[in-house]
Amino acid sequence: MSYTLPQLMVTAAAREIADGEVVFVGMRLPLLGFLLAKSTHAPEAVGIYELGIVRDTLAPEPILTMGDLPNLYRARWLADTADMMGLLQQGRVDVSFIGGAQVDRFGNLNTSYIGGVTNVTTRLPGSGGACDLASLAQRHIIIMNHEKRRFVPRVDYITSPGFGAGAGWRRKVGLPRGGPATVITTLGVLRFDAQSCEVMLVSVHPGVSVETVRDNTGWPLQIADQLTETPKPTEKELDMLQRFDPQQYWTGN
Amino acid sequence: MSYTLPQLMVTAAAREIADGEVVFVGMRLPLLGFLLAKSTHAPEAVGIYELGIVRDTLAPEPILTMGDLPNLYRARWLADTADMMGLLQQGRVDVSFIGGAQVDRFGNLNTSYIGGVTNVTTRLPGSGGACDLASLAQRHIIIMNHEKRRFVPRVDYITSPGFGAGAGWRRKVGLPRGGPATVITTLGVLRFDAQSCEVMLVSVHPGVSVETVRDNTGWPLQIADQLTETPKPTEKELDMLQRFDPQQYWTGN
Amino acid sequence: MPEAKLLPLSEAIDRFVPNGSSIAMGLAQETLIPFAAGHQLIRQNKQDLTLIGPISDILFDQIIGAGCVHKIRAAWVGNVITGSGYNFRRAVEAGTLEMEDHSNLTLAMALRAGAMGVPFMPARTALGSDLFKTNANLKTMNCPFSDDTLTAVAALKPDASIVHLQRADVFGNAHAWGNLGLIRDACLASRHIIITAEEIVEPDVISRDPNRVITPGFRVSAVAHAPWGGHPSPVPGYYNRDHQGFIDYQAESKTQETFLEWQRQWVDSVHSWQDYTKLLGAKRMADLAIKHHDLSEPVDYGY
Amino acid sequence: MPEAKLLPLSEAIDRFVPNGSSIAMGLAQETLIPFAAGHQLIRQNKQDLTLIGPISDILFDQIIGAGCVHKIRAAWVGNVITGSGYNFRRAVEAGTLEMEDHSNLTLAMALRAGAMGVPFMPARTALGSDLFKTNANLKTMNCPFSDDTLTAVAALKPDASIVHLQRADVFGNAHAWGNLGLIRDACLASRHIIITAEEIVEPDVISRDPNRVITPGFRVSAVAHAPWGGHPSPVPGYYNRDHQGFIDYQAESKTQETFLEWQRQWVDSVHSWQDYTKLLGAKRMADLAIKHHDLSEPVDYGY
Repeated sequence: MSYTLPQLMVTAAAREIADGEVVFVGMRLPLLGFLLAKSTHAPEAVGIYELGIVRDTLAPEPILTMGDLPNLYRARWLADTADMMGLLQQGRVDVSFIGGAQVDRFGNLNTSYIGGVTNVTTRLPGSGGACDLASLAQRHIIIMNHEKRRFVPRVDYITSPGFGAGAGWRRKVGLPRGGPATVITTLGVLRFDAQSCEVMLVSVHPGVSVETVRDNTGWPLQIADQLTETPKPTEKELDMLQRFDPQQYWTGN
Repeated sequence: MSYTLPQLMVTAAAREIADGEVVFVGMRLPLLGFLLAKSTHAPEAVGIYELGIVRDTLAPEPILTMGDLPNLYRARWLADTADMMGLLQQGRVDVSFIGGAQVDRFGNLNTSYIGGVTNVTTRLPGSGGACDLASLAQRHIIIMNHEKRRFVPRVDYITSPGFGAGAGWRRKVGLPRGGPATVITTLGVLRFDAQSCEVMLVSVHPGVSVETVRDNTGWPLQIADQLTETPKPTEKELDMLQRFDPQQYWTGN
Repeated sequence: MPEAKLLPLSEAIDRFVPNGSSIAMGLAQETLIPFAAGHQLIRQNKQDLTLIGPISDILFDQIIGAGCVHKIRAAWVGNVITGSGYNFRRAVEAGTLEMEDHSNLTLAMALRAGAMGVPFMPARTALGSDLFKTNANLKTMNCPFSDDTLTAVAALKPDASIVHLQRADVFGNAHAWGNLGLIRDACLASRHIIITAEEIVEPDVISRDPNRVITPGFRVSAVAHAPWGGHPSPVPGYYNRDHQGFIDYQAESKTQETFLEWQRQWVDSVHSWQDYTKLLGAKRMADLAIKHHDLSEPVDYGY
Repeated sequence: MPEAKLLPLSEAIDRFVPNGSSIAMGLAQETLIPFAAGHQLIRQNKQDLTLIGPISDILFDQIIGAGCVHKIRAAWVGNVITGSGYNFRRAVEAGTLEMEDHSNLTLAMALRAGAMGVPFMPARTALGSDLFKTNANLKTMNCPFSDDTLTAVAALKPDASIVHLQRADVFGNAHAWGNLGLIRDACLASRHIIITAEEIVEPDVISRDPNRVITPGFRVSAVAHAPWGGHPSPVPGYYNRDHQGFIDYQAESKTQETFLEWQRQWVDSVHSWQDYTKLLGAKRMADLAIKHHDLSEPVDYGY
């Protein structure tokens, strides 16, 4: 069964969603991850979209982004962004997804300023809702490319707080809950150590070596004792993804 | 032309509304006052009702209270109480109306606790939106029975702030604007001195003497230099009132 | 498929409103007041309730009179067209009812804070008033930017919001229209949401207009079918306000004795919505019916 | 009769958006983006604008590229399906654009504070983040009740909100449906509200459904008729998202030179909505049209 790297990543993202969970769905791959989870192991998951949509059924046609009209059709609720943010801020969102351009060992994300605000080398689009999801969901999942320039010891700017400077930091700054649970990259899957809050590699994608992952990480990466291989997408999962992204706009190679 | 005392009071209330003003309409007599103003000299007045209604046309049938369905029919906007309160808190309401059970020389109103909170002799319904209207409208009009037990030197409890202890008080406590402009009673009309913020009699209703007003006021009441007689309702005004309150539920004797 | 949540009203109240609950009701002030659900609280002889609402018209007075209430957090309790609520007066004057006085704005902000998941909301109202005397959930504060004096209103998170609406499906998705008062924020702020509805409809009647949905269905605990469940308050699209019901209640609640008689007739002897409509009678219902219909223009949610 | 507010788009922008204005746009994030009105700002060569919005998709990038913008107060500026907004990048990296970074939640609360008439709103987001570095309108504070650390967000009161909606009457009463983003609070917070609408309809089409009204008409300054005024963003009930328009724009905005070519073709040479639809062409419009209609069930506002 052949599959693409984005298909593998979307499949890994989908598996992070348990049935019945309330999911704050982001743009791009997470959008597909939610649809895949809904159509496989998590049919009762509820999706919240920051632009003001709650839906618990699949859209009737493939969508490229959350504002596409099929995603509004027979939604459970169309309302204000503030309403969605209220549900999030109350703690009623179990899991959310965020993309990142730069991440560090404590899961802090930068999607704003490479080089920092006083010495901007690259301006990225910014937070959108990412800072809110990272601050307020019960847990959040990060999806990004695994490259050394992106996996840095300390991000240049914290757009979306992870565990900050490590254990106890979130409570100290006043964040009410949450934190990153998983980082799904182009090379593997990483999770956070419950004590140190540092990220560690827990699975490598098929055909990727631990050395490759280490070489593409800007600090000495911790490796889990029980390192596994990321499960490949099943035939059913690939079928579904083909239906959700027929042009492979998001899931092509 | 015969008229009732409530008809005279409603007419006086209506005359407090200038054309084009935004009016936060209360319950009972003010509801009729707004309708009367709309149908006579203030056709462009806009009415805001705290339960979530904005309308700038008359209801198609007589209404007894603002939640009656004819008052919702073809309203300009049906929304949340918070939306109405936002308009009020922003300062976009020119004038509002409040009924009172107890008032003092600085226009403070008590509609909560006769006797105060620790020694309650009579529990009244409370603020509703009255405290908000008195706090936040550009000006507010008070409508009430003129009796000595109601016109007291100092109210037992401030439900709706007037000028507090006198000049400068509203600013001192942090209220952003406003204050009572007029008190329409069963005996006359009173306004507030711009310097001292104390209420004074500016007109007596036809057939009422200044002495009667003084006797029914619990402090030495100031009398305006140019005391007038409250204008009687015109035939047109009475006609209109008859249409708005055909059973004379509110405007009977 | 999501879980069906349609329950008989008695079971919905039994399961989701234990003694000691704090309940938000009467949130649209004069319209859509959940009288049927409130009467069910009385019928089940709930104890130690805290009632939360802006202006509940006479519903709170009834539940107080029946001895179910420990505390009120409200802006106004009475009878909109006749004035005082006599049970409320008696209870406060006797010192048996704990009172937290609000204005409509402070109560709206308390529930909005709950809905938004923040511990308080700022307001510019009530400064200099005596509302602070009975309400520890109001404090003055200074704005961190302008240093203006403000009223901080603590978040209110009711155990349940009970709302009467026009139509719902069995999964908890529901439409409401008319003035909405504090309904939306109260539902979002509450742990449980109990809906009583004039009609139970096919799910697509709701899902074909998601902007009219009052609160997300996944947050709803129970839906009960309750035709005339808002009477004597008006329900847009269904019936007008029964003014006579409110006028009669003034005399009916004047003394504890007359109130108990009212309770016997209108609550204790009623065991279903069918009983209630029988008591109302066909003529009264016909008088209150909508006579001048005015339908909204459809909108298209297609793709 | 209230005053008629229907104006040609050019006159509406001319009268209510002077140079130096702060303008909220793109408030529903991906849908209902007022592209026609934004292009009119470019056509009139407005200067020193402050643009306010959560996620404006590519509209902000276009107005920045045309040299109209002094400052951005936003959560995200880019191209939703291709990533970066190149004009935005160039301007920030060159240091010619002042930036106030928000999250969607902080921007929503800034506008809600404006709408509610309070100087700030509290939130629990962004604590520990670097948003505070470019945003003096965020401060940490302690809750007056719980002592929790919170983010205080200062009120934002735009000079104007420009919103593209489905239908309006000539008096400024308008319906919107679909996801509503920050539209409602932004309109209430703004000094002026400028509406562009797919259709101008008879007043009763609006007044027969007052719950669907987006903001009170008395607050609206101007209404302009602008069919396809949201293209390439989707407008529920009218047309789908034109993905190709966003994909094409990536290449069209890659350099300053290609952008100016885009501007010449899509903005400068367009003088009316008729010009714009001619440029789009019948086939493209047919492709984007709604094909699967799904109408809402009417509700009754009678009495």
